[in-house]
Amino acid sequence: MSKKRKEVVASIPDAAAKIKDGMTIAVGGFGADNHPMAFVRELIRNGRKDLTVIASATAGLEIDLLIGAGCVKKLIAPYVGQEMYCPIGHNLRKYAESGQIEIWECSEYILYAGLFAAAAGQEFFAWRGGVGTSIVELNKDLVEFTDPIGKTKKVIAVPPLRSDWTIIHVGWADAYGNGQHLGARFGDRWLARAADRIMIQAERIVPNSVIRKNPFMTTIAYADCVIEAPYGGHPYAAHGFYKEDVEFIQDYVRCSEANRKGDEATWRDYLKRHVHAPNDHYAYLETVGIKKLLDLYTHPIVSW
Amino acid sequence: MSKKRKEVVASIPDAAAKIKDGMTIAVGGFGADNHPMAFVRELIRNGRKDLTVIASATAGLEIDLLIGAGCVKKLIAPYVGQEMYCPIGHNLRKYAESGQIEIWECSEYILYAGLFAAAAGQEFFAWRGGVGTSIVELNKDLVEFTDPIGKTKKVIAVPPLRSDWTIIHVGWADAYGNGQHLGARFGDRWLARAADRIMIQAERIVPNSVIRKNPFMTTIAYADCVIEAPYGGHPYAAHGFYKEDVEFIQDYVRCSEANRKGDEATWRDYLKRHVHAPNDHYAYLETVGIKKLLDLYTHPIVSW
Amino acid sequence: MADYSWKELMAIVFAREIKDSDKITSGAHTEIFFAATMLAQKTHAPNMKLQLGGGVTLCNVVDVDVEELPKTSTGYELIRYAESVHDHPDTYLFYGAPGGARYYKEESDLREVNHFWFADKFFVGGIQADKWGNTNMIGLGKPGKFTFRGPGTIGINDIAVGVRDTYVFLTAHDKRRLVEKVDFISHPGKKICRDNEFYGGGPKWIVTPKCIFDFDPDTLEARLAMLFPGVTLADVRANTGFEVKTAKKVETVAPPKREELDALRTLVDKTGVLRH
Amino acid sequence: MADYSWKELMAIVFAREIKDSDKITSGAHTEIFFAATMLAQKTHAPNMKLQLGGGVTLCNVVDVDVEELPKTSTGYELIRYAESVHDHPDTYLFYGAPGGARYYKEESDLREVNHFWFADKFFVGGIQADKWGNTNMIGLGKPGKFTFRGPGTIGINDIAVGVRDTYVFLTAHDKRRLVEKVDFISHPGKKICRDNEFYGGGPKWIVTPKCIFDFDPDTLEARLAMLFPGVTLADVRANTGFEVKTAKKVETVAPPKREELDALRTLVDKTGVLRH
Repeated sequence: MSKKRKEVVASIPDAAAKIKDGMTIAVGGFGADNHPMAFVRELIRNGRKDLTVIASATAGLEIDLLIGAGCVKKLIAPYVGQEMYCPIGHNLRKYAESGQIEIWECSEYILYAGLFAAAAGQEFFAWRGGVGTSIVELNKDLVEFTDPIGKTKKVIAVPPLRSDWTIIHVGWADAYGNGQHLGARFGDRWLARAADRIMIQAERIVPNSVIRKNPFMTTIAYADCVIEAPYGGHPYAAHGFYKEDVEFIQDYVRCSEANRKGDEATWRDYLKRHVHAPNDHYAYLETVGIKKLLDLYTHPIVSW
Repeated sequence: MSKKRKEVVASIPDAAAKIKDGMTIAVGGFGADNHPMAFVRELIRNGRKDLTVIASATAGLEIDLLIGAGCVKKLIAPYVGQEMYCPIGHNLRKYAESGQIEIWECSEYILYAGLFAAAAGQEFFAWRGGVGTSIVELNKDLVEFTDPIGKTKKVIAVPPLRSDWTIIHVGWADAYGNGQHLGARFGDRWLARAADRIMIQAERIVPNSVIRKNPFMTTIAYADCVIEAPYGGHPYAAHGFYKEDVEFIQDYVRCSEANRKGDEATWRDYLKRHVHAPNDHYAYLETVGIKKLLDLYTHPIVSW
Repeated sequence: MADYSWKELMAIVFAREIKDSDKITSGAHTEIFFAATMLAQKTHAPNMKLQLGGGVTLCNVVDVDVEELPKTSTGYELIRYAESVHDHPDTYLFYGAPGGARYYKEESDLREVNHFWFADKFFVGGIQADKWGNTNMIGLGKPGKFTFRGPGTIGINDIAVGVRDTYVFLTAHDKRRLVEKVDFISHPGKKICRDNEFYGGGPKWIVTPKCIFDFDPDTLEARLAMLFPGVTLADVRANTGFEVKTAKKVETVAPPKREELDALRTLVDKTGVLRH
Repeated sequence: MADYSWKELMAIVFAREIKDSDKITSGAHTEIFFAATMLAQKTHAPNMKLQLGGGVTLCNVVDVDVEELPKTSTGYELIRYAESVHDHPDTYLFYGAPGGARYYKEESDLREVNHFWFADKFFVGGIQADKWGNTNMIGLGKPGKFTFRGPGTIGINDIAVGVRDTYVFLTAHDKRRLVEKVDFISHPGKKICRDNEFYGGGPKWIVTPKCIFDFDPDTLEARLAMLFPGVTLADVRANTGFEVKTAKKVETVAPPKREELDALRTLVDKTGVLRH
């Protein structure tokens, strides 16, 4: 008598086709970890443009890549760089300094405040951080007002930040859209909660019974679409599976720096080698090589 | 060369002695589950009075017991009752209807909003829920103002709610104050974050290595004091260990109802039997009986 | 005499209301609404998203055996049905509807969004309800002087801001409970929700043991819409503290069908929690 | 030539600043501040509470072997040192000091509170800093026209509201970085913090490869407090874009002691990440 549950698994191309020019997308991960790179590369292959991109609170070069590939019109991000590998994203600099992208100036918690307002269905979120800085001057969507109780201190009203789609890389997910991080969650849950629709890129799709073993570890419930992409975070780390590919990242930094300095050929060649020439995710992995991929192994730390 | 870490374990009497008359305490758990009852009973034995009590978002009869024992001056709670066993706490009714306790009228999220403001160090938290109800009329600490961005909708500014001590019952904790729930966390983490100092009542104290197996399951980090109280949640359930003792709760409901209806002797007898006569936690458990305690067993559901 | 209990009837009536695309959070009266929602998942709404209880267990029981209907909304055993568990305050982080205001339009494409948010339907109790659908859990009397202290508002006011439809549920039908004007408002009715520009529509129904009221879409006042089997309009009028207006056509709620009762008793309530 | 690197010196200088009762969150320049904080836990501050990185791992390494100093602040291996891990936004839920304003008084009994909150100390970077301790991570130029786009403010403005002391850390000392007035403020200096009634005190130090500035308690202006070994006052003046005032007594930072270097190299940085 019982009907069957709907499965939401899609291929990477079918999933990426859901993103249209002009949409607002949020991209999960943090620093050098847990970015949905297979999906990001497919967006670039599709020639997406005019995207508004909500980045993680400490975005890495996944956002710099989207900028450099011409996909981004407006960026909502408190940081784009890669720590010691690359303190400031080179494409961020190139596009911001030439006025080719608009930046919605914010800080980590002003970002979260906007996501919170959206997730909680509120008109705004009141937050003190940012008072006394240039952020309010640079971002006209933020409105300063006075604490209505104490009547003296200044507070910032942050409007809701909502994405059409939020894309999150997780360790594993089931076919119904339940995802579990196997390591740090960073800000992924908040990016997801502010989404109209949620896309999971999973290292692996697992049976629902695996998820139910410890439902406290479920970080994304009922995503709207799930894709399976083993090594889908490369060249970045995926917690619980592999570490970042340092040489690959250094090559990215070199090519993007060349682009900033006017050597567009080097950058175009980078995009060709690592995005356009390999026509799907597995072809991309071939360009990395099996031994290199396997050498990135990290042993499990968390047990459950 | 390295110095040793400080351990924060205390006996139940030593821990309870930290609570002084007039303090604000927050009490964890939810409904019929995970209340720090051994600690609550010790507070009553100590004759604590004039406490301001921040209850969980759906408080059970642990709060009703504190009220009926004369410990409470002011109550911050959106609900006190026990679902089908007792829709409204009888001592809550007795004391509220006679004006013997002050109630800080709130709802679940107005409570959380105040805890959030305290935890995040903000002057207030802005929230729409409660607009159009009697709550703002009944609670003069809440201030209605107009959304500073859209300029039309009404919003409530909720001031910080901070406790001197928050007491949380967890499954296990280590000697350094790291606690892990083995089941639902309810609002415990928010009650703890708004605390000046955190008290953990643990079913069991475990080695630090048990905590480190899955640090994502740590719900309270570095409490200021840890007590061990096996069956310390009785007569309520402790997730991962035992279920609630229905007959015992029904006896409580009967005696507290008698108190509300003017039969104070029955209520005094209840307090004598279950709080004052047994002079410590283990003497209390003797009054329940070993077989009864063991019959409350629940098998584990969550694996890690 | 009917071969079903009143609680069974309620569970089946509410199960019928549930759509496959709904996102639902259970509120008061655990045993009835847990049964209604689990029954819907096991029969016609396998993709309905369901938050059970304050432990914020997101549950799907389509392929899981429900050994015994839960009696409290907070028990450890709920985790057996869960695919995801959250802190209770997190439930309010799920409030914002996908698309914001757009979600609330009839036939919005966003209804089909898969991910959980809070919520299309919520079931609320009350010690009083009035003709506007305002309900009261706070107490009777005046500010500063309760003649009767209620259990408290719980989170119903918070929920009213965003939930599409609430269902007010009273366990008895008399003039003390159904009044012209509630002493205190804990859950605002449809008019207050509209005046304050909430996305949430306020109560869709007031359900009592005798009947179901819905609301006039223009005046936003309660009107008798359905009678439970064996109840008359006169009976409702005699026991209601406000003037009972009626919908164009007052229907009688269809009694449980054999297969509905069978499904309830074999799939969800094997031990007969609702029967007694 | 000194037998230690500049990064090793920095790690040791900051480790000395750390008290056993401190609650610390690491910020910029992972490898130096991870080393400083882990070293402090392993030597004189075993109870210091430590949040490492955006994964919000609350770490204690007193009894844990640090195989290799982490090079990024977000890596999976940090979980090996963790007793508790949180979502990144949760870090801002730990902001409210126990006791509120009372915490910030010198000798407050609340300093000894055990539970983590955010935080006594935070290490911040910058592309510019001025004499007020305002720092800039946003960029150079004017609103609407960046001549140089910085990485962004990260969360330093959020942190400034409540953290007792920030430590501004610049990787080079020249007139482009140390300026009369920053182009944009991402981290407000002490004066702005006081004017806005923040609990947080703003920067305690500005640290460069040449020296350490602290702040005049009355004027809240930066003043030279310590020189690193081998650096002269004239050298600092020649390379600073604002007039260099000095503390009553300008000291020279004590070079690392043998046992400090040994502890750093054997307990925290076995593979020599900071040495090269």
